Amino acid sequence: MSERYSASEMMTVTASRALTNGQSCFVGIGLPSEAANLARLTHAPDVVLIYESGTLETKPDVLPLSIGDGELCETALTTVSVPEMFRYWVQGGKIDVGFLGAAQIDKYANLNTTLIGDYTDPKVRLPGGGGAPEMATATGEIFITLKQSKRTFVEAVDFVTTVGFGRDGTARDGVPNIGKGPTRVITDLCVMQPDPTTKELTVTSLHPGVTRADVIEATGWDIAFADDVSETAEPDDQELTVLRELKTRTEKHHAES
Amino acid sequence: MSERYSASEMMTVTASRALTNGQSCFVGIGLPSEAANLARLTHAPDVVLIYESGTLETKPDVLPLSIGDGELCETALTTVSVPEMFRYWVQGGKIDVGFLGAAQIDKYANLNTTLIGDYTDPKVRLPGGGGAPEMATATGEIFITLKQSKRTFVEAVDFVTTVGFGRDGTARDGVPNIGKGPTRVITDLCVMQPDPTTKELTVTSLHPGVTRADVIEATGWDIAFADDVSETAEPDDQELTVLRELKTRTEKHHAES
Amino acid sequence: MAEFLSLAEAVDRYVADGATVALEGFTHLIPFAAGHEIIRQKKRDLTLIRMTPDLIYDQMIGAGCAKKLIFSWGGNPGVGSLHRLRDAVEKGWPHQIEILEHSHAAMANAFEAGAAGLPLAILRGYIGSDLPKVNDQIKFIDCPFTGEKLAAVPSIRPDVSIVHAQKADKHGNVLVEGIIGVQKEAVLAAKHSIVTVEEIVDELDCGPNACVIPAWVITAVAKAPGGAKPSYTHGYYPRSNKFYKDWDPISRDRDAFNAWLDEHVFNTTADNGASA
Amino acid sequence: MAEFLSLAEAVDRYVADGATVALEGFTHLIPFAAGHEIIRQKKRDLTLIRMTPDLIYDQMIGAGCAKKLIFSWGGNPGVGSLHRLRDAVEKGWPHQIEILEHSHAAMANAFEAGAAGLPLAILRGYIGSDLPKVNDQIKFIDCPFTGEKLAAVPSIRPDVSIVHAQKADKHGNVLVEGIIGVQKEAVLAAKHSIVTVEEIVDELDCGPNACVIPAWVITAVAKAPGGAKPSYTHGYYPRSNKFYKDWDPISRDRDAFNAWLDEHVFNTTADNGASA
Repeated sequence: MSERYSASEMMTVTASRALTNGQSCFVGIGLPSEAANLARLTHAPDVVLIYESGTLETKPDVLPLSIGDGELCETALTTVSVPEMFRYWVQGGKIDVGFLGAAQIDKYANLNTTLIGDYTDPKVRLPGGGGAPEMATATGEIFITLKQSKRTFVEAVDFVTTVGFGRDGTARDGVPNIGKGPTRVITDLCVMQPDPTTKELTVTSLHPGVTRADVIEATGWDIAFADDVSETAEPDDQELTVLRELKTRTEKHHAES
Repeated sequence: MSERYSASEMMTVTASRALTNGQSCFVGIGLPSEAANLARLTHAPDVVLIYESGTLETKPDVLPLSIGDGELCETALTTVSVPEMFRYWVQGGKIDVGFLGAAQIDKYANLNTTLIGDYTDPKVRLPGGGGAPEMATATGEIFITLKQSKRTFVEAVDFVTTVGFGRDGTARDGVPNIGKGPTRVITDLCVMQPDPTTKELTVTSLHPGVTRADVIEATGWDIAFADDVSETAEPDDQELTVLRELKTRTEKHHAES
Repeated sequence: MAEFLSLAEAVDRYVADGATVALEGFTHLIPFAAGHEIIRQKKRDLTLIRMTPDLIYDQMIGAGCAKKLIFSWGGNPGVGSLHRLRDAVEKGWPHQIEILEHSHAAMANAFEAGAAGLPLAILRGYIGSDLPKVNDQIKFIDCPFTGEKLAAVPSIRPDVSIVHAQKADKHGNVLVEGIIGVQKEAVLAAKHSIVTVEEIVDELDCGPNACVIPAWVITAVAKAPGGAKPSYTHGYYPRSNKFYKDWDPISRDRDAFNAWLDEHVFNTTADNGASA
Repeated sequence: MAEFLSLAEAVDRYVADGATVALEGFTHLIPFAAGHEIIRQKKRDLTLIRMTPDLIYDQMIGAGCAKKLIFSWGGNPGVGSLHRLRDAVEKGWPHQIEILEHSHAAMANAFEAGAAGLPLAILRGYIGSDLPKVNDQIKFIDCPFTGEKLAAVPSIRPDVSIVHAQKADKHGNVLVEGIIGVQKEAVLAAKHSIVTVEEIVDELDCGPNACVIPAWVITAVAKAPGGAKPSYTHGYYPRSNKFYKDWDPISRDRDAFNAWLDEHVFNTTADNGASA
C-alpha cells in the first residue's frame, strides 16, 4: 500500500473513474456520492448527477449528509417531485448508471439493506430498500462501492433487498425492460465484475499492493479471480487533491451547521 | 319574452346561478365558460374555476376563445400539467361541478360530441370527447347548458361520447366512485332535471314567457314536465350589466388580436 | 445530449416517412414552424398523435402528410370544425386517413405512462361511453386490491416528439412555462425529440421547481422565433385569435387551402413559416 | 377550504387516536413541530406512513404514538440507524410495532395514485427482491397489451396528512419550494390535511408553474415558524446536520431519549417545539 494515498482514497478514486463524462448517474448517499462528485470535479465535468430527492443535474460544492440537503437543490438544474423522479427519470429509463452502496452483498451481487437475521425476529434491523430496488433494474447498469470484509461480502445475503443476479445468477434472464445490473463492484481492495456466464462476482483488478490472499481473507465465499487480473491504476495527484479538498470542505460545512 | 334581456342572456344567467360560492368548477369552453365567469363576477366571487389546460383557480378578465388562452394562465393561482390536471384534480375528486356544453343531448342526458351518423361513415364529424367523458363521472355533479332545438335534444344520441344515465337510465347504478352525473340542464327555454327514479330529463322550471308548447316543439322526444314546474327567476339588472360588459370586453379583445 | 440544429436539418434527420410523430402543445406553444417544415419537406404516411389536432394537424392532414390520427378533441377551439380533418375523414381528401380517438384523460395518462416507461396507463375512465366500442386500444382491468374495473390504454411512445418552448440555455436545457400541457411527457416518452425555442440564452433564470427539460433527454434544439404562431408563447407574443377565426373560411375550401399553403408554407423558408 | 388554526387546535381536531397519518417531507420540510405536538397530545395507536421515517418518527415511535409503520427507508440519513425505531422493532420498547415496508418507488407511486384517486399504483418494480415475500400488499398484474408482469401496490389514502411549507397567502393557498418530495400528493391523497408554514403573506409571489397547493384542498393551515427544524426550509434556514449527528447518542439510550423528550417536547409549547 502506498504512502501517498489511503485504501479508502484508492476505492473512491477507482469508483469515480468508472463514470464516463456525459453519463447520467443516480447517486446513493455516502461512498457513491463521494465518488460521483469526484468524477464530476475531475475527468467527467459533464456527468449528470441525480439524487432521489428529485434534484436533476446537481453540482454540490460540498457532499450532502442526507439525500435531500439544501445544497443539492440549490445547485441543481431543476428539482422535480419524488413521484416524478421515480416515474419519469428512473422507471422512464433516463439514467445510465445507478451508483449504490450496501450493508451486505453476496456472490451474485444481490444487496441486503433490510436486516440481519430473520425478518420477523431480526438480529439487526437495517434502514430498508429506499431507492435501490428499482434503481437496480431500471438503470442501464449498476456500480456498487463498499468496503470489503467477510461481514459485508457474504455467500448469500440474508434478504435480497435489491437484486443483483438473484440466488442463482439467473434473475435477469428473460425479464423484459431490465438493465444490465451490477457491472462492477469497487472495494478498498479490488474491482469485481460478474462472470459473463455464471454472473458470479469475480476479481478483475487488484489495487496496488493488495494480494489475492488479502481479498480471499476479506470475502465470505470462495472468491473467483479472472484469468487476466490486472492492477488497478493508482490515483493521480490531482484526483487526490480534489478529493481531499472536497472532504475538507464537507467536514467543515457539516460541523458548522 | 322580456324586452329587458334576450333568451340567450336568460340562459346564461340561469346557468350562472346554478353555481354556489366556494364550489370548484371545471369549465368547458363557450356557454359554460360564460356562465361560470358570470357567477364569479356576481354572486359567487370565490367559485374556483378550473380549465382543462391546467389552470387552477383562474380569474380571466375576458372570456377565453380557446381552453388554453394566455389570459387563463396569467390570472390563475397556478398552472399544472395536463396529465396532473386529469389525474390529481379531475380523477382525484377535487372538482364539485363539471360545467359542460354539447352538440347533442338525449332523454337520459347522454352527450354526443363525436359524430352524426355512423361511426365508420359519418354524416358529420364532430370534434370528439375532449375532457368530457371523465368529467361526467369524476366530478360531484354535472351542469349542462346549450340552446334547445329538436336537432340538439334528441330521443337517443347517435353516439354516447359522455355518459349521462346511459341508454336506459341505469348506467351509474352500482358503479363505484362515480359522481351524481347531470343534475340540471339549462337551456334558453327552461331548466330540466333528471327524474329521481327514471333519470329521464324532466322540465322543472320554465323561463318567463316560455310555454310548455314551446319546449315540446323544441325537444326531440316526448318531454316530461315535473308536477310542480316553477317559473325561472329573471336576471336582475346587475347580472345583465356584468354579463354585457364581459361580452363587450371579450369581443373587443378577440377582435384586436 | 441535445444538438443544436436548424429546424430544416432536425426535421430532415428525425422525421421519417411512416414515423409516429407527436407535435404537442396544449393550445399554448403549438409548434407550427416545425409542422410547416414537415409539410415543406413533404413527409408522408405519418401517424400523427396530438390531444387537440388544432390548425397545425388540419394543415398537415390537408397537405397529405398523415396516414393516421390519434387524438382526443379535434376542433378549431372556440370557432368550430377542422375542415381539412373533416374532409379527409368524411370525403377522403386528399386521401382517406385512419383515426383512433380517446378522451383527453386517456391521452394525457398515455403520455404520462410513456414518460414513465410503462407499457400502459390505468385510469378510472370511459365509464358508459361508446368510445371503447370504436377504439380497440381501450381495455379494462380489475384492481387486484378492490376489484374495481378500471380502464387501461397503451402508453404513447412516439418515434419523434416535437414541442416548442420559450428558451434553451447554451447547453440545450429547455424552459417551458405557462400552460405546459403534455410537452415534457411527450419529449420524455419519445425515441427522439426536437424542441424549437424562441431564443437561446446564457441562463434559464427560473425558479427551483420550474418545468425544465434537461438537454440530455432532448435530441435536437432548433431556434425558431415566432415558431408557435398563430398559437402563442407565454411571455413573448399572444395567440392570434383572429387567425383562428380567419382559418375557418380558408380551410372550408380546398382551393383556398391550397393557395394558402403555397403562399404561407411552400413559398417561405423555415424561419418565417409562422403564418400569422 | 383551508381554515387557519393553531397547530395545537389542528392536531387536536384532525389527528384521532388510531388514525392513519402521513407526516411527509423528503428530508426537506419535515414537519417536526407538528410531530412534537402529536407527542405532546399523547396520540396513540397511529398508523404512521412516511417514505423516510427520519428522526420525526423515531421520536414519535419512542414516545409511544405508533401502532404500525409504513415506510421505505428507515435510517438517520448519513449517520446510521433510527435507534428508537430499532428498539421498537427488535425489542418491543415502548411496545411492539408492526411494520410494512416498500421501496421508495412503490411508496412514491402509491402517494401519486392516492392523489390521483386510484385504488392502486402500477410500477415496474420489485423484480427479484424479497420484499414481496414479506409485504402482502405487493401484488403483480399482467399488462393487457404486452403481457409484461408489473407490480401493483394499494394507493395511500391517509386519514390525515401533515406537511410543512414555506408560506401561505391570506386565503390559505400554500407554496412549497425546493425539494418538494411527495408533499402535494400527501395532501391531495388524504381525507384531511394540515399544513404548517413559516409565514403567512399577502401574495405567494411565485412563478406560473410553482408547486402551489390551493386552499380549497387543505383542511387547516397553522403558522409554525421554524416548524421543520432540525430539518430545513429552503429559503429560511438550513438543515442542522449537527442535530442529526447529535441524535445518534441520544436515541441509543432510553433514558437519554426520555430526558430529551421531556425537555424539548413535553416541557415546551407548540410554537417553539422545534428542537434544534
